[in-house]
Order: sequence, then C-alpha cells, then structure tokens
Amino acid sequence: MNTLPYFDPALMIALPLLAAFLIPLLKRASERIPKFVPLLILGFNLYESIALLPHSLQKPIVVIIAAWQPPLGINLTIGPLGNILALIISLVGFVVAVYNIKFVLEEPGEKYYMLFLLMITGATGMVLTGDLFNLFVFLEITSISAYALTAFIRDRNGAEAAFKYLLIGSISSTMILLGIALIYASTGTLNMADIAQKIGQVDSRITLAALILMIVGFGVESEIFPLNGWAPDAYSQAPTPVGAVFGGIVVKAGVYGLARVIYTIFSFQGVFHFILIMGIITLLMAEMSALRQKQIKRMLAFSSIGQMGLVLIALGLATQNAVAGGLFQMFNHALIKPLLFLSAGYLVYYSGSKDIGDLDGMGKIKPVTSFFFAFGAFALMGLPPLNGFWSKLIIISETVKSGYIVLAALALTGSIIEAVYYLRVVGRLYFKSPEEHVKTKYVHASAVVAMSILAGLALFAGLFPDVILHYLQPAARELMDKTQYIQAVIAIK
Amino acid sequence: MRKVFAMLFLAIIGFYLFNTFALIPFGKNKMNADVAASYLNSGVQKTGAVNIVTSIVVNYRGFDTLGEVTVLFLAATGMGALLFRKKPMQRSRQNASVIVKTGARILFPLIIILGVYVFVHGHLTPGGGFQGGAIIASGFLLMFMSYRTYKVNHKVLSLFETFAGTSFVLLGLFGLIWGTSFLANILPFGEANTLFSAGIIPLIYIAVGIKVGSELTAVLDTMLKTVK
Amino acid sequence: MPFVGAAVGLTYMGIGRKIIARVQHRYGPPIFQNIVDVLKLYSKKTAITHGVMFHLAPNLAITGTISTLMFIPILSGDYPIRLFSFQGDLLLIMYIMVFGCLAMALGAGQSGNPNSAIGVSRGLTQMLGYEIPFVIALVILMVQNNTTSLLDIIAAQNTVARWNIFHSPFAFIAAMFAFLGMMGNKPFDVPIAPAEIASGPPSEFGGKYLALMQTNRGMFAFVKLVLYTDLFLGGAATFVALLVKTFALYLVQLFVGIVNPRFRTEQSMTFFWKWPSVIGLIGLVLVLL
Amino acid sequence: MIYYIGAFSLILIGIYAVLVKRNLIKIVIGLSLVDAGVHLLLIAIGYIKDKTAPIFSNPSLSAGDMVDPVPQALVLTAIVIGVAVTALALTIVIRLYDHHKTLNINKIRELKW
Amino acid sequence: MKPVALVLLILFGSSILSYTLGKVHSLIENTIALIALLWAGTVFAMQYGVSDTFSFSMAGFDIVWRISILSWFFGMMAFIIGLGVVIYSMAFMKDKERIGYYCFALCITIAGTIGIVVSADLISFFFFWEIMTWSSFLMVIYYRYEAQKAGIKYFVMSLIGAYSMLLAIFLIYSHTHSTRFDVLTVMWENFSSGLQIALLSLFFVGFGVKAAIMPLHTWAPDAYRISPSPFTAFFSGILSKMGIFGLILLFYVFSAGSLAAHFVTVNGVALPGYLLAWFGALTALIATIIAIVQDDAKRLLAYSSVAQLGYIALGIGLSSSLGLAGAMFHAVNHTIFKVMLFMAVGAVIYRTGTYKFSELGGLITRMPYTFFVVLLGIITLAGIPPLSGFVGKWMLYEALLQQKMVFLAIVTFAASTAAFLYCYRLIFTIFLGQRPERFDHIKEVPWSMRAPMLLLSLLTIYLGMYPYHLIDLIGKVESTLFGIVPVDMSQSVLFSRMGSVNTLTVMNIVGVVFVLVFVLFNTLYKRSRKVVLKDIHTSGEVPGPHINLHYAVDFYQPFSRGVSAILKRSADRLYAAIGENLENLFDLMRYIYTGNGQTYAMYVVIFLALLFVFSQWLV
Repeated sequence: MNTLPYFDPALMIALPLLAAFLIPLLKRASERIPKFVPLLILGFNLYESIALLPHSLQKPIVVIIAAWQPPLGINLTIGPLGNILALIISLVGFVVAVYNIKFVLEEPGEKYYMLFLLMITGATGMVLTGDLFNLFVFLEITSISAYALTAFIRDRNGAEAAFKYLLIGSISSTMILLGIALIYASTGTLNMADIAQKIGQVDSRITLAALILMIVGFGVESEIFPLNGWAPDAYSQAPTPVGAVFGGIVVKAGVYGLARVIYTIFSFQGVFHFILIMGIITLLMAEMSALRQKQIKRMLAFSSIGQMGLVLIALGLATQNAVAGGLFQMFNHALIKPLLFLSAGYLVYYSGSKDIGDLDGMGKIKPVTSFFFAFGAFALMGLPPLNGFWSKLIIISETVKSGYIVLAALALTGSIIEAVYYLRVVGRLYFKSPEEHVKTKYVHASAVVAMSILAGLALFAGLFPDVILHYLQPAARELMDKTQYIQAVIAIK
Repeated sequence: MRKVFAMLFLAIIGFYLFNTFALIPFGKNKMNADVAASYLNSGVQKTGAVNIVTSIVVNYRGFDTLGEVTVLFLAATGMGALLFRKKPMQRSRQNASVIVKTGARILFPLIIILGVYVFVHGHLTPGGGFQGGAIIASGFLLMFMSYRTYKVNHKVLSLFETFAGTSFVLLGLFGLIWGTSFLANILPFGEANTLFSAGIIPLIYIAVGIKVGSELTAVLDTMLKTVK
Repeated sequence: MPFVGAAVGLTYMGIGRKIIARVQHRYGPPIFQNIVDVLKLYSKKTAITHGVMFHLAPNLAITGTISTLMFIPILSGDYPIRLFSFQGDLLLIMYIMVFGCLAMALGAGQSGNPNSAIGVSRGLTQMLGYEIPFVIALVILMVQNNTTSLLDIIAAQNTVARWNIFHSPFAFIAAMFAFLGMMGNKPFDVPIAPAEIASGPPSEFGGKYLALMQTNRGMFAFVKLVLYTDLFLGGAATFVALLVKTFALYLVQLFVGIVNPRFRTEQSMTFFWKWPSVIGLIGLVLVLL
Repeated sequence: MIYYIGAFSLILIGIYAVLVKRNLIKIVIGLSLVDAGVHLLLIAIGYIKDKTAPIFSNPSLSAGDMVDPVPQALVLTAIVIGVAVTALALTIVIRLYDHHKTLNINKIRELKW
Repeated sequence: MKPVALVLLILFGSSILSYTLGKVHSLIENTIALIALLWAGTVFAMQYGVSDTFSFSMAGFDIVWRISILSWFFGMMAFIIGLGVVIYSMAFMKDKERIGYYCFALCITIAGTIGIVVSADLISFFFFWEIMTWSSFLMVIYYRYEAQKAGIKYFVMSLIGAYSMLLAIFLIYSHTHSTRFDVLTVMWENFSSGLQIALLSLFFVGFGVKAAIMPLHTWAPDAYRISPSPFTAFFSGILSKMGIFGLILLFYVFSAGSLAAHFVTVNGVALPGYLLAWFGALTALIATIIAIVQDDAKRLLAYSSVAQLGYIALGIGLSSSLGLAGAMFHAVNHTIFKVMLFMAVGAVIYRTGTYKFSELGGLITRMPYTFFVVLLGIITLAGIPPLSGFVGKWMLYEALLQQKMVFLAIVTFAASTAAFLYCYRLIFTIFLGQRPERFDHIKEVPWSMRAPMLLLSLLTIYLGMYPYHLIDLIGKVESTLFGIVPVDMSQSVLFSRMGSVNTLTVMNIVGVVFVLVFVLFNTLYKRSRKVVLKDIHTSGEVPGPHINLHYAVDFYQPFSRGVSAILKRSADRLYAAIGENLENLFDLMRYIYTGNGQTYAMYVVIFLALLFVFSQWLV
C-alpha cells in the first residue's frame, strides 16, 4: 500500500468538475455514457484517497493551488481526517454510483449524473480544502446540487422538500458567510491554519459571535436538533441514491465543517459541552420522532439524525478516543445508512408505496433486498459482530469515562428506541404475509453489488475494528491537537 | 404572533450582530500584511494583472472561482432538470412594440460586444468574466422580451458551456502538467496593463465569461419556456 | 413393619367410623371392618385395568409409603426401631412422602374418569394450602433444634416438658391444622368428596388395585401419625406408647371432622393460608427472637 | 458605520420576510435581500476611508491608496452563489406552483411529522 | 492456535458453513453443526483444569479468553445440551422450511454462549452476550408470522438489560481503566459504596433479564412459546443459565467477597445477596403460581423455567458454599429436566401439532417413551427423591436453614409445593385421561428425537444416585471462586451442619421396595383385564361420543379463584402500558416538525438568538 503512486490531490476535485462539464458533450456521443462517468471518476477518487492515506498519516499533505503559498492562495490541506473522510465519501459515492447504473430514472438522466457527481465533489472539496471561504464555496456546491436533486423527481412533494431545504440551507449559508466576514475582518486571512494561529489575538467577543454563526451554519448541514427540519423531508423525497448520499456523505461533510470549526479554528472549551448537550437532544428527539414514522424513508432520515447526534456526543466529549469513536461512527453510518436507503429504495419501488405498512412480507418476495435491509438495521443497532457495535461501544465508554453517566444512559435509551422501530420494520418485512400483487422483478445486479460492498465492509469493520481505528486515531489526533495541522501549512510558507 | 416572535428574535440577533460588528472598525485599514496588503503590494508583479480583484478572483483564489462557475453551472443544470419538459410549452406572450423591437435589434450586438469587452479586459479594468457574462445574458434577455418567437439554439449554448467549462479546468490542469500546481499561471505575464498580459488570467476570464453568458442565457430560456 | 403400619392405620379408621357413627347416633360398622374389606378385595380374582400407569400406580404408591416409613424412626426407647432414618432427614421425608401421592395421581389420571382428575386437582390444590402451615411448623422445629434430622429432634424432646407440643405450641397448632388437611377427613375431604365426585381419584379402581390402595391408605395414615408423634410428642419409647400417642392424634382430627362440614376447594386452600399460617409465623418470630 | 447598519437592516428585513411572508416569491425576495445585505457587509468590511479601487490602471496609484481587495473578490463569488440559489429557488417555486396551484406556504405542507 | 480461540473459530465458522453449504443439500447443515459441536466440544473438554488463556487487544480494549473451571462447567453444559438439541433437531426440523437459517442461528447461539463463558474480560463478555441475544432473537422469530411481538419484546428487554450492563461495564472501566476480570476482582473493594450499589443494580438488570428474574421475566413465556421447540429447550436450558453465570460472576468473581465489608449484613449475608435471594424466592413462588394456570404446555414450562431460575438465583444470593453449590447443582438439574421436558413437549407438538392442554390427552399409549421422559422430568422438577432434583433442592434448603433464613425457606417450600400442581397438569392433560379421537393413530417420535431425551433421563437417575461427581466438580469450581470454601461431600452422602441424606440408600430403598411390591403383586394375581378408556364408571350412563370425559380446561379453577389477587396483576401488562404511554409521549415530539418551512426557519432563528443570548456559556 505504501508504494501506490498517487497523483496531485487537486485532481480529486478538478477531474470530477471536468467530467461534469463534459457530460453534456458525452451525452451526444451516447445516451449510456453519462451513467458511467461518476463511476469512473469516483473510482479514481477512491484510488487516490487510498493512495494518499499512508502519506497523509505521516503528516498533513498541503497541496498548493495556483502556485500560491498558503495565506495568499487557496490550498488543500489533506490531513488524516480529511483524507479518511474523502475516502469515505469517494467510497460511498462509488458504491452509490454502481447502484445508479441500473437505477430507474426519469429524464433528463445526464443532468442527474452531473448533479450527483458535483454533489459528491462538493463534499470532497469541503473535507480537503484548507481555506475557509473555499469551504463555503464547496458547501454551496454540495447544497445547491442537493436542492436540485431533492426535487429531481418532479412530483409535488419533492419540490416542497427542496424548497424547505433551500430555505434553511440558504439561511445557514448566510450565517456562515457572516461568520467568515467576521473572521476575515478580525484576522485578515481566510486560510484555516492561519486563522487558527491568529485567532488567539482577536477580541473574544468577535470570535464568539463568529463561532455561533458558524455553528448554526454548519449545524444545519450536520442536522443538529432544531436546525434539521429540512432533513426528513429531503431524505424521503429525494431519489433513493440521493437519499443515501445525503445520509452517507452530505451530513458527514457538514459534521466535518462543524468539527473543523470548533476544534481547529476556535478554541473555546464551553462549546464542547454545548455540542454534547445538542448531541444528546438531537439523538433523543430524532429517535422519538422516528418511532412511529409511517414512511420508511422518513424513518431512515430521523434515524440518520439520531446517529449524527451520537457523533456530536462523541465530538462534544473532546477526548481523543471519543473523537476516534465518533469518526468510527461516522464511517459506520456512512456505510450502513446508504445500505439501508438503497435497500429501502428497492423495497419501496417494488411495493409501490413509501409507507412502512405496505412493506408487509417483502422478506418473502424480495429476500435479497430484505436481507440487506435487515443486515443494515442490525448493524445500525450496534449488534456484534457488525461495525456499529464498536463505535457505539467506544462512544459510550468515553461518555461514561468522562463522567456523563446519565448522558450515556440517555444515549442508550435512544438506541433502544432505535431498535424498536427498526425491528418493527424488519418484523413487517419478515413476519407479515405479503399483499397479493407486487412487482416481482429481480433486483438488478448493480444494486446487489453495491449493497454487498457496503454490507461486506460493515462486516469487515465489525470483525477488525482495529484496522479502521488504526487510521482513525491519527485523524482524531489531528482534531485534538491543531498544532500539527497549523505547522504543516505554515511550513510551506 | 409569528410576527412578534420573528421581530423579537430578529431584534436579539440584530442587537448582538451589531454589537459584534461594532467592534470591527469601519473604514480603517485592517489589512493583513501577509494577505491583503501583500496582494496590493506585489500582486501586479506576481500575476501581471493590474486589476488586483481580478488577480485574486482568477489566480490567487482561482479555485474559488472554479467552484463559483460550478455553482452557476449547477444552477443551470438544476433548473434544466427541474423544469424539464419533453415538449416545450408554447409561449403565449404578446410581441413588444415596434420601438422596443427595433431598439432591441440595434442594441443587441452592442450589448454583446460590451459584454465581450468587459470579460476580455477583466484583468485591466473593473469587470471580468461574470460581469461580462451577465451583460451578454442581458442582451439575450432583451431579445427574449422583445420577440415572441426568439429562440436560442440550445445545443450551441450547451456546447459553449461545455467548451468554456472544460477549458477552465483544462487550463488549470495545464498548470499542473507544465507548472507546479493546479491552476498555476504557466503563460508569460507580458507587460502589465496591456491586453495581452497576466498569463492565463484573461484566458480564464474569457472562458468564464462565455460560460456565464451562455449559462445565464440558458437559465432565462428555461424559465421563460415554462411560463405559459 | 409396613404390615403393622397398615393394620394399625386401618384399625384406626375402623374405630374412627365407629366413633362417627356413635356421634351421629348410628350403630356403625365393626371396628375391623376396614381390614376385612381389604382382605376381601385382595381375594378377588378379577380386576380391570386402564393401562400401564393404572396398573403401576398402586404399586408405586405403596412403594412411596413404605419408603417414607423406612426413614421415620418408629420407636426411640431402649429397643429403638429406627429403620433407615439415620440415612435421611426431615427434608427427605417431606419430599418422599409426595412420591406415593404422585403415583396415585398418575394412576387416577389414566383411569380416564373425569371425576378422578377433578379429585386430583382438588387434592393438589388443597395440598398447596396445608403445606404452608406444615412447612412453617417444621421450619420452627428445625431452626429451634438447629438440625434437620428427625432423630435429633426426637432426642431433643427427652422430657415431657420439652415435648414440642409444649415447647413450641404455635408450631404444634399450625401443624395440627395441616394435619387435618393431610388426613383428608372432613372438613378437608374435598379431593374425595364422595357426594360430589364419586370419591374422586380412586373411583375407577377395583379389586386388587383398590385393596392395595386401601392398604396404602392405612399405612400412610400410620406414617403421618408416627411422624407427628415423633415431631411433637417426643417419639415413643414403647409400642404401647406409640399406639396411645398416635391414637390421640387420630382422635383430634376425627372430632374436628365430625362437627364440621366440607369446605369448598379454594376455601380450604385459603383457610390454611390464613390463621394456621399466621399462628405458625408468630411462632417462627418467637423462635427467631 | 451606516453601511453596517444598512447591511444589517437588509439582512434582518430579509430574514423577517422569510419568516413571516406567506408568498413564496416574497420569501425568495427575502432571501435575495439577505444576500444583498451580506454582500454589502462584506464590502463595508473591506472599505478603507479615502481609498480607491484596487486597480493599478494609473501608474500614479500605489498600494497604499487602495481598499482591501479580498472582500470584493469574495463578494463576487458570493453574488454568483446568491444568483444561483435564487434561480434554483424560483425554479422550485415554479414547480410548487405547478403542483399546488398556490404560492401560499401555509398550504404547502404535505410533508410533516 | 490456542484451543480457546480454536473452539470459537470452529463454532462461528460452522454457523456460516452450515448456512452456505446448506443450500447444496439440506442434510449438510445438521451434519456440519454436529461435527462442529463434537469437535469443538472435544477440544473444549480437554481444557479441563488447563486454564488456557488467549488475549489480544481490540479497539483499544484488552480481550482475554480463558477456559477456567467455571467456564468449563457452564461450557460443557452448553456443549452437551447443544449436541442433544442438534441431534433432536435433525428429525424435528426435517421438511421444515429454512433449515439453513435455523442451523445458522443455532450454531451462532451456541458459539455466543461458549464465547460468554470463556470471556475473561467485560468487553468480550458483552460482545458475545449481544451475539447470543440477536441470534436467539433470530430463533424466536423463526415462525415468522406469529412471532413479531414476542420477538420484539424479547429483544427490547434484552437490550435494556444489555445496555444497563454496558453502563456498568464502563463505570468499571472508568474507575479501573481495565475490563479484565482479574483486575476487577482486585479493584472492587476500593469502589465506594454508591458505585457498588450502582454497579450491582445495573448488573442485576443485565443478568436478571436473561435469567428471567421477576419482574424482568415478561419476555420469557412468549419467547419460549413461539420459538421452535428444540431451541426452546436450549433457550431455557442454556441461554437462561447465562444470566445465572453472570450472577455468579458478579457475586463471586467481580465483587469477590468484599460486599460484606461495604453493606449491612442480614443473617450473615451482605445485603445485595440477601436481596437477590428474595428476588429469587419471590420469582419462584409467583412464577409457579402463574405457571399453574397456563393452558399451554410451553408457556407452562416457560413460567416453570422462570421459577426454577428463581431458586438458582436464590442459591447464588446466599453467598455460602452450600447455597452456591445447591444453586449450581440445581442449575445442572434444571438444564437437564427442562431440556427433557421441552423436548418431550416438542415431540408432542411434532406429532400432534398443538401444545394446548385442552386439545391433548391420553397420549401415553401412543407415545410411551415420551411419557416416560416427562414422568422422570416432572419427578426431577418437583424435587421428589430418588431423582436428582431432590439433591439440589436439599442443598438449597439446608443452606437456607443453616443461615436461619426461615422466611425465605418458607417461601421456597411453598413454591416447591406449588410446582407439584403444574407438574401434574402437564403430565395429566397431555398423556393421561381420555384421548381425542384424532390422535388415535399417531406414532412415537423417531429415535433421533427419543435418544437425547432418554439419555438425559438416565442422567437424572444417575445424578440422583451418585451426585458426588457433580458436587465434586462444583467444589472444584467453588475453590477457584473468591471467598468461597468448597463444599465437601463424600460418595453418596449429602451432609451439612444440620443433617444428611444418603442418596444411594434412598434410591436402593425405593428400588427394592418397588421391585418387591411389584413382583409380589404381579405373581400373586393373574393378569388384569384391559378395557378401553371409555369404559368408565359413569353412574350407569353410557357416555356418548360427544361427551367430554377429559378434564383439561381450567384444570385448577378453584386454585385460580383462590389466587386471583396475584393473577390480576401482571408485570407484562404494566410494561405494555408503560411502553404504550411512552410511545405516545414520544410521538408528541414528532409534532415539532410541522411541515412548514417557515417554522423550520424560525427554529433556526430562535436557535441563533438563544445562542447569542447564552453565548457566555460557550466560552
């Protein structure tokens, strides 16, 4: 692995953009080409992020763009954290792209692939960039494509969901922009490492306001409790693969932004408690809301919010192990939630209804898809030997260790609620007798391949958590100790 | 009720925001010597463009601009996707008056030329790709408004779009191949304050201009088509 | 010894019938009528069976009773008859007593007569009732003497004053209530209840089976009487003393039965849980203090 | 200073419109107002009294005479993003109107709970 | 490879193999499971006394696996019963659907069980605990259409238990920075009393759910009833013992005798143990009473299991050598007889397709072997000498009386007596009485189902005669536990400070007397005349074909009238009500998502405003 050659990491963003721009042209050549473009490009990204990993673990790779040193130009700072998230994003993106091959789409197909590719590129950019404003730009790329994709199925609910998403999203981006304005006004720089270095000299009232604005801004994307009104709607109305990408990628990028802001840029200690409390509230509210959800995708969306709550708890604990656990949870969730969405998408497609009540007996009719759904549900509940077990274990362990026993108990209560509603769905899949006429087509091979990859990885991560944690620990260290991050960037200067 | 709530909370937010921003001195020089001042001090030598804003937009922070172009592209694509119809709707608007029509026909080429001028001289004068593109699009808007049956060739538009977007990225990639990094300025700077200066900056701005122009035009066209 | 036990038990029953009759101003059967009946049944040549369990039940029942007898010291004087009682203790006796009952119940079960099953069901229910005061009494004795061995308990009652009937009267009272239930005479004859369910469990048995069961019944009565004598009356040094003491105990339960009508099943069960148990618990508390 | 106040007024008015107005178009206008306010704020931050635009078109100009160029560059980007968002918002409004035949946001709430 | 790791590898591997290869031929699954169990069991059995240890680190936690004698004790139980269940399943599950699924879940459950017993650290203990939970959940839902509610109830309650255990584990971890048992043993006495109380109660919930101690038992009857019969046997026999295993760990390994220093002692027993004993005793009594009124063989046995586990918990709580020995002996007994009974009931279901008492009857002539097994089973269950059930109960009572816990003793005696009622009901309503006509032509079950039951029956007879070997083993186990002096027993004589019983004498007397009586009786008299069952004394009337002569419905009606006060209250219904109300409450939370985008935007604004107001908290 150490010897894998790698290309300039800027290509991880440049190539997808190039490809996205070229798709209309390629479509002229053949209607079928566009659907393979994301596959190819994300495959490249996947390879690239794997090849980079050994190097970024040593020390953050600083990639200069336009030949300008950090504070002047924009640079990509690929630390372990960014690299691992990029790996997750590319991986999930790749898998979903595999799934996309046979996904039944409405016209105009090529636009779907363009938006899809750009959404993932935006997320990749977010986790790689070392520049605050650039982060904002990539956030906008992600969210604008997400708005468009939410409404991609041109039905009435899709537009409604997209509008809500857009409404909240643009308010949040305003907040971020205001925060950036404050930071720029007080430090005169936009490079994150540079800001982190200079922020100490700034009046804390300014930084506090900037922090609040940033928390609200990124909080919308990372689905913190009162800011997540858009999420259930968007998840449930978007096309299935997009829902999967929301859960697997977009949220992760949002959380990355949040983590970067609270850990690297600012250094307020109280904010961690705040994040901790928001995490538990988010978790509980989401699980409670999911409990009696009638629509399966809405339920998954709430569950996704709940999982993010768990990640926030881990981030709020602010110990290295906890953060590693949180990252592990993000990794797991990035594998499992797409798996659930993809399988649920097929189930919905076959039953012809989004209601959980109409999924009765799908276990008999669609054993493979149902199996994957059940597998995902089990993994998400944290049952050994699947991956969710370890991340939950670590997070709870650290919570108790930090003395928040009640909090741990509440988080576990959330887990129990989660188990209840997932089991109800799984129960319906397997226990109820099927309704008579449902379409009985076989699942497409591409979907099976996609889901198998995710499930296989989930199992692998569950059996060998140390392999994953080996990479996550440096990432957690990067967050906990920002000097390394700053040094890497300053050294270039 | 909702209004009261909204006002109350907005007042709180406004109060705190204002208090915070009041800490930032208005109209004072708060430039960071390493960043903003450095742009002003050495920007002309190092990029060859006299318009520092342009040099920042296109070169120093060229990556942002690439993202920005992408955002616009996304908007256009998203609109195209959301307003997609197999059969375009027939427009049922009235023709504008003769004066408008004639005026528009005269103005249209001028506007296009102005737009081209603005983005070609982006590194010299205020303005640039976005502005130029917007001007071009406004020219097309004028034509759309004036003529009921005015049509743009979508294929050509998207060809322009693709070509421009691709060439932006390719220019960046050339920087990677022949220079040191992505988007590096590989061409000679030439003499500052002349048209052929500043290396790839004008080229990128031209690409941006074309792209913005065609994309905004496409956006306008798409939106107009949906209105009955 | 088993035969002696059976003979004694059956004779007591005969005396009991006679006494009841006299109380009710009847003449009553001869005292040895029961023994005669059993002998007559033994001499019957034919019998019908309903199956294996039906066939085995009387055998097993009598096995259980004899086994119980084997662990109870009968005489404790200079010429003791202790049988195997040093090989087992009170806990063993409590449980092995059930062996025969279970066998009977199984046999009754296979007879296929619903009345038998109803009888067994009632009997078990009532047993649950009287076991409670019985157990409380036993626990008092065991804790008081700090032993579970029946021999030790007898040994502890070496003088009349130390007889448990005087030494721990509450235990005795509780145990006597239980004894009433155990003997199954009125008012606690719900399992048999001749007027309701045609004598219940043994209703299908006849001939040699019935003979065996009657033998068993007599023997079992004797076992219980001896057990109570050992527990509360300081055992018996001689055979005469044994007869006197056991007969006295027998009379007590008989007189109670004569003057009381039959309980309903659940009444009898809950009756035992009330006063007898409370009395026992009072005794228990006293012991602990 | 008045620029700050103006900018904040725009932002708050915009958000107020977003929160209170029932008409989708007005909400979108509110969003645009917010954008405009933020852009104004950014420019105001970069403003230095008595300085000129950062273009060296005239050789007599020196670096010391110019305002901060960075906010201007940022605003350029932000404007484009704002345009894109507005365009997309209007598109979605069009779709909503197609389906619901109304622009009242209170009547468009099928996805809830 | 370390034997302990090998054992786990074989078991987990076999589960996957049997599932995948099972697709090829349906016979393969069982064969693989059988071979794997034999192989792993042999490897495991050979580790007796070796204390084979295997440790590594996983996800930052120390993982230690060790085959201690305690592990060996419980592990061998699991292997033997597992083997029996697999053999039994061969015939039982034949021609049923999804055998691969069945074997997969069975193998993984056994593997999880073995994993639990070999774990010497809390994390792997929890890991295998969860594996066991979900795999047994898979088994509970095997009959998919009916099982949902029971399955979810089982799973949720297990999760509640597991999570409270998890909290306890991490509380320990945060104090000791280690999850190894040996470290914990040393460190426990340094814990403050408050922490100890928290740990004990959390662990109690965790283990109590699995051991079905009241009031945490409500899952058991439903889950037992609904799962496939062979698995029910394993469920009751082994899985519930894991809760017991956990309690033993808690009281004799974790807290390691230091409880007495921190808590008030009652009758020489530290308060936690005393409370556990009371929980156990009350569980035994109440569950027995409920068992009596069941109209369903499996539910009856399920409640009976709950009750018997109560006795075992009681013994553990006594914290004395004899009490623990009694508990462990009774645990073995319970495993044996409950597996026998569940298998027998399974056999009845296999042939008749029902386990409702009211539909069965008179099967003794059709299924004599099964009857015999049930007979021995209930004798053992009721604790009637000369079978092994008596030995365990005797030890428990002696321990109770020794420690002067008279009230506990009385409650336990009462429960034990009440057990006769359901025992009789079980055997009578299924095997005795009148047989419904539709069962006139059923046959005895195949030998592969008979064999495990009969072998276990022999075991109860053997243990009833010679309990010594088992007691000796228990003594060895006890000597490895902290603070416990092993019981010492000689060959066939059980003795305590208060009394003694010679089991061999008892067996001999009963045997000799029976043989004498039987021989005498059968030689003196000619053979009896066999008549049909319908030929009964009915006061001269001839019973018509439609007259119900089988008394099975509402068998203990007077009894249930008598105890109606107890039966009226049900923890199950209480939980259901709590769950329902909680769910309604949770449901209200959903309504903050009003569906109006503006409201959501308002939330953002309010959130921001509040953050500003309370901004000082963020510093």
